[in-house]
Amino acid sequence: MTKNVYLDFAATTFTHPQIVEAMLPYFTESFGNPSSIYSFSDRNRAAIQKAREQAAAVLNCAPAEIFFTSSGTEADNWALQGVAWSHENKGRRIITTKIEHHAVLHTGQFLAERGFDVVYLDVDAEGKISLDQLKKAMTKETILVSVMFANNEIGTIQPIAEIGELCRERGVIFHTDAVQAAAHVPIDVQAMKIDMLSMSAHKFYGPKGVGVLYIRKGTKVGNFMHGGAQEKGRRASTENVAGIVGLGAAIERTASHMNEEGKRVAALRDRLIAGVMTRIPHAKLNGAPGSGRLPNNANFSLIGLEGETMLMDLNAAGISASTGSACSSGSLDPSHVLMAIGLSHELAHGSLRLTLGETTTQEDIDYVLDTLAKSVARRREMSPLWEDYLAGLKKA
Amino acid sequence: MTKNVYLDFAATTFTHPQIVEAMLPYFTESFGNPSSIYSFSDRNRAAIQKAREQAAAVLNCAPAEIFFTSSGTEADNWALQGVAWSHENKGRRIITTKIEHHAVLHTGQFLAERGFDVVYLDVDAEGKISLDQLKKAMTKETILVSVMFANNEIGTIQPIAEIGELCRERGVIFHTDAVQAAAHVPIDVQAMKIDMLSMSAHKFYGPKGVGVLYIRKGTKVGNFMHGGAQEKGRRASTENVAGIVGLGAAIERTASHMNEEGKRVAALRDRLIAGVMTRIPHAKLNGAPGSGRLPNNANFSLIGLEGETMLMDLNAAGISASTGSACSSGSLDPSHVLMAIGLSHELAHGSLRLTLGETTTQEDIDYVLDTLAKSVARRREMSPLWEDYLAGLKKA
Amino acid sequence: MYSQTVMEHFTNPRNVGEIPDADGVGQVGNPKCGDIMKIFIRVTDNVITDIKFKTFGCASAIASSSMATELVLGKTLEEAWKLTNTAVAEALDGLPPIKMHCSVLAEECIHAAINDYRRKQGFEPWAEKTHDELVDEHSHHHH
Amino acid sequence: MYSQTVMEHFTNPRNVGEIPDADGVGQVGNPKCGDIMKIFIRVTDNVITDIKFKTFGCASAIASSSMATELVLGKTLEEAWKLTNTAVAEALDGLPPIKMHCSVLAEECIHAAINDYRRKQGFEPWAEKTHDELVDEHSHHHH
Ligand SMILES: Cc1ncc(COP(=O)(O)O)c(C=O)c1O
Ligand SMILES: Cc1ncc(COP(=O)(O)O)c(C=O)c1O
Repeated sequence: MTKNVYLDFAATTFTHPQIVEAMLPYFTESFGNPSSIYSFSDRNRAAIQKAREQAAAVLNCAPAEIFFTSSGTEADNWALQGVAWSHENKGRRIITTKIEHHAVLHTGQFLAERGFDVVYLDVDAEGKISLDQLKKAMTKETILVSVMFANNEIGTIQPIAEIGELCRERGVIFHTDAVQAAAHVPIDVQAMKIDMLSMSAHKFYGPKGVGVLYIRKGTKVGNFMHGGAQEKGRRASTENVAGIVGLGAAIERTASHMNEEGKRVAALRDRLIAGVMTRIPHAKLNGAPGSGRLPNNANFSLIGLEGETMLMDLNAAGISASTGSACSSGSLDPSHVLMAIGLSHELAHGSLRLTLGETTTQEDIDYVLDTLAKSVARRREMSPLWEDYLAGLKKA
Repeated sequence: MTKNVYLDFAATTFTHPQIVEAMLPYFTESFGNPSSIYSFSDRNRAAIQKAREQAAAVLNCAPAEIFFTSSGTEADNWALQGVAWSHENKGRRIITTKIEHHAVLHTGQFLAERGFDVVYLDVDAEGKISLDQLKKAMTKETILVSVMFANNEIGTIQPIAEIGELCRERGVIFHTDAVQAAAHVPIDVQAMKIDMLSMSAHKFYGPKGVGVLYIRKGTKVGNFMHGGAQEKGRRASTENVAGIVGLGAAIERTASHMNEEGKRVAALRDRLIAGVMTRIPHAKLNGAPGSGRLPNNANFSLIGLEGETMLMDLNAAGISASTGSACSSGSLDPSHVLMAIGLSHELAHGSLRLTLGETTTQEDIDYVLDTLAKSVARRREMSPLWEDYLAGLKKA
Repeated sequence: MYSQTVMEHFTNPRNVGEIPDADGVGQVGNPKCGDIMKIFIRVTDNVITDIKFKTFGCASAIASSSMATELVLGKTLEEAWKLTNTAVAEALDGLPPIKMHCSVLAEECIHAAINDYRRKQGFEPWAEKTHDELVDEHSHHHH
Repeated sequence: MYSQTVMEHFTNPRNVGEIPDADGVGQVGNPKCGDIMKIFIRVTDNVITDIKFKTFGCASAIASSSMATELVLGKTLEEAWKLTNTAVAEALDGLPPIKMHCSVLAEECIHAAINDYRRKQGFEPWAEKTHDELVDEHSHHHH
């Protein structure tokens, strides 16, 4: 395989070499426990503080409101469980959506099994929640609203500021999973009235295994990771200094060219979408159009095809992509996100996600288009579903 | 400060340069999501599998029984909460000890607040539990026994095989926090009948931010980190590939010279202990003697002195050490471990922990002895407690 | 994840297509689970003399169809009926556990085509195990 | 963690020692909390003309003792009584929040020494705030 075209940046990015460079001294030279009192750890303490400031600057919050975690998943678990366990006397309702990442959905399920009333908002065909439905769902017992900033499969961006406003008016804590959005689209926790926000470094060219939970000052949130007194007693475990340094450096770097890079990948993505729509008959774009979705996200359903088949054909041509098809996830149900936006099982099984990043070129896009068009034509030929679909079209 | 003598290896080790080397490709080259199906991630999947085998080899378990976490703290949280939430119908008693790490103690407290009956075993003057007390505590409602392998402050090693035997006889799950022990002393989860075991890479020259929970096949343990289907659906979050590779390489490397290195540091530690006992009047060694403690651990109480004072004097001389004194931890209560072995508040506040590692030399030890002897003499001169102590001795 | 044989049969599947006036046609699976398999047979003197398939599904479903059709081509109906999903999976040098149901589909689809032929000929269809029974034998739960 | 001034007073504390026949002696703190502070004063014509301390405690306790004794040396008893823990902490260029109680101990210890002197002279002791009141003023809870 000579070609290597990576189009799965929403799954994970490489750690940028500059970021690795920034991390290196914290493995071998400055390795002291930041919670100790000796001078040997001064540099580590300062490095963590700097990372806190770098993350805070991107969100427009205070550095003391940034808490480092081991991942986006942990941040989501902490947000939901931390609020649930420390507000259960006030109420037990948690409102979230049908299209959250499993880190939120499965934590919600865990809490539901323990007596919490977890409510899942619908989304429309583009993947957006309804503010009206949210308003109606917000009973007096509501302790938390958790709505993701942007969806990881279809890229749809939610009306975060409006949700924040609704929550603030009612005194309900508002958490958003911004794992896909952070450092890629502008976020302002003040203007958007966000109380808690999750992110993960490996989505913005930082290392895997480190994330952030932003917690607005004054928000009552119990601990999730119990143990030592790190992170002001709120998140235990010896600080992953190199990882934290990497997160800080990466968020600063990636956010600093957010606008230009966002425009560049959006143009490539639009070329990809236009190419698919013109070259592949009966293709469907999933998610919101234009600026309603993440600049780097394209998601298609190609009727008659099963997602894994496309992935394997692309893979054979050196292209790495993703699908919401069940077959690739080990379950037999297709993506809950694609089902929530109202796709049929056929379309949900036939989805393809291509997510672009800093190294994506126009050549890559054109290569994918060629490869995909060939694969689709060939595989549809051997698909009984495609045959039925065409027959249905003729009848209609 | 010209000297740099690090004697806090129990807090954290450097990541060995060979380990950093092994990790590097997984940041920039092989960065693909291991849960994806494309060939680009083949190397990542294989690397994780290799790390699983490396960890399993050291514990004498199957690779499939190794689950990667973000730390020792997470492994401890998972062990306790995972068993608690999935066995609550069987019973609600959890037995642990008074000298566990806060990762266990605070998780126990969290569960106690939620209706679990958490029992804390006493320890004797050397820090060992009593098997008799354990036997008596094991009621029918007991779902978990969690006893640490070796203590992080005083180094005392528990009778793990005997505890394992007692638990196995009664069908109770046995978890051990082996964060301090793993790769430093021999562990065999079969011979010792251990069902679950926690470890953390940064205690054996691996990176911070990655750990392991070993779970014996067939042990019912609920999830702690809810979300995606990673780690066979048992621990969510995009795999920290570089960290996992680092853990695997580090445990293999460190365990491979466990015996020689253990002997080497034990000899240095014994020189340190002998030096303190002869040069510093009225010094007390905390923990078990000889092979009853970790080979690299020395812990003293120096009456009349407060721990932080010693640390600061050592720090001024370029020596990094640790204390169980309250002042350094941000609380006002001295170490629960030192109190549990029966020390007076005076002695508990006046403790000093020196933990040795691969780079420790005889010169370091002799330098510490000189520095410490001077500090102790000078600080005792200005201590009203020392004055009282001497007065008390005269009277007696 | 997949064996080389699976990849080979996925990339270059044998016997793809339709037989216009097939003597027997079987179709199994449904879009909900993401797999639909359709097999066409030509039967001459109780022997499968031609076979074609069309499959919507993942790589292992396509490879299983390809392999199953290869294995029964030229066989008598009685021999073909005896083809088990295990034999399909083995011929593919193994399938990942969560993909075993694809080989089950292939077995079922051959059975369906044979029974379709039998029905058309006015014979009793042979008794089939249900999909769930077959899958449960291989401890993969598919509901 | 500590300011340079704290480090300087910790490393080279001023006025360390005892005054054998001191006119007033104060002792505060207890081993449970890990701090014991003892201050000796010589009073001549209502002025503190000599002062010495002995302290068991962390670096900030030693630095606070050192700084507090410096600040009251040469002062009248009324002036010395007015020394607040905040003034001690400020003179040290700040203390970490969790260490503020050390400066409180210093204030209390000076008060104790002065009242000991007053009692020995047959005067009423001056009214003191409790340690907890003082600490609470600085929002550090010490129980
Ligand atoms: C929206 C969203 N939330 C949470 C996560 C979990 O992040 P991580 O895998 O870093 O734990 C991801 C990515 O995997 C994500 O896309
Ligand atoms: C005995 C023990 N358990 C648990 C931990 C927690 O490990 P980590 O800090 O890697 O989460 C430590 C060390 O900090 C420890 O010494």
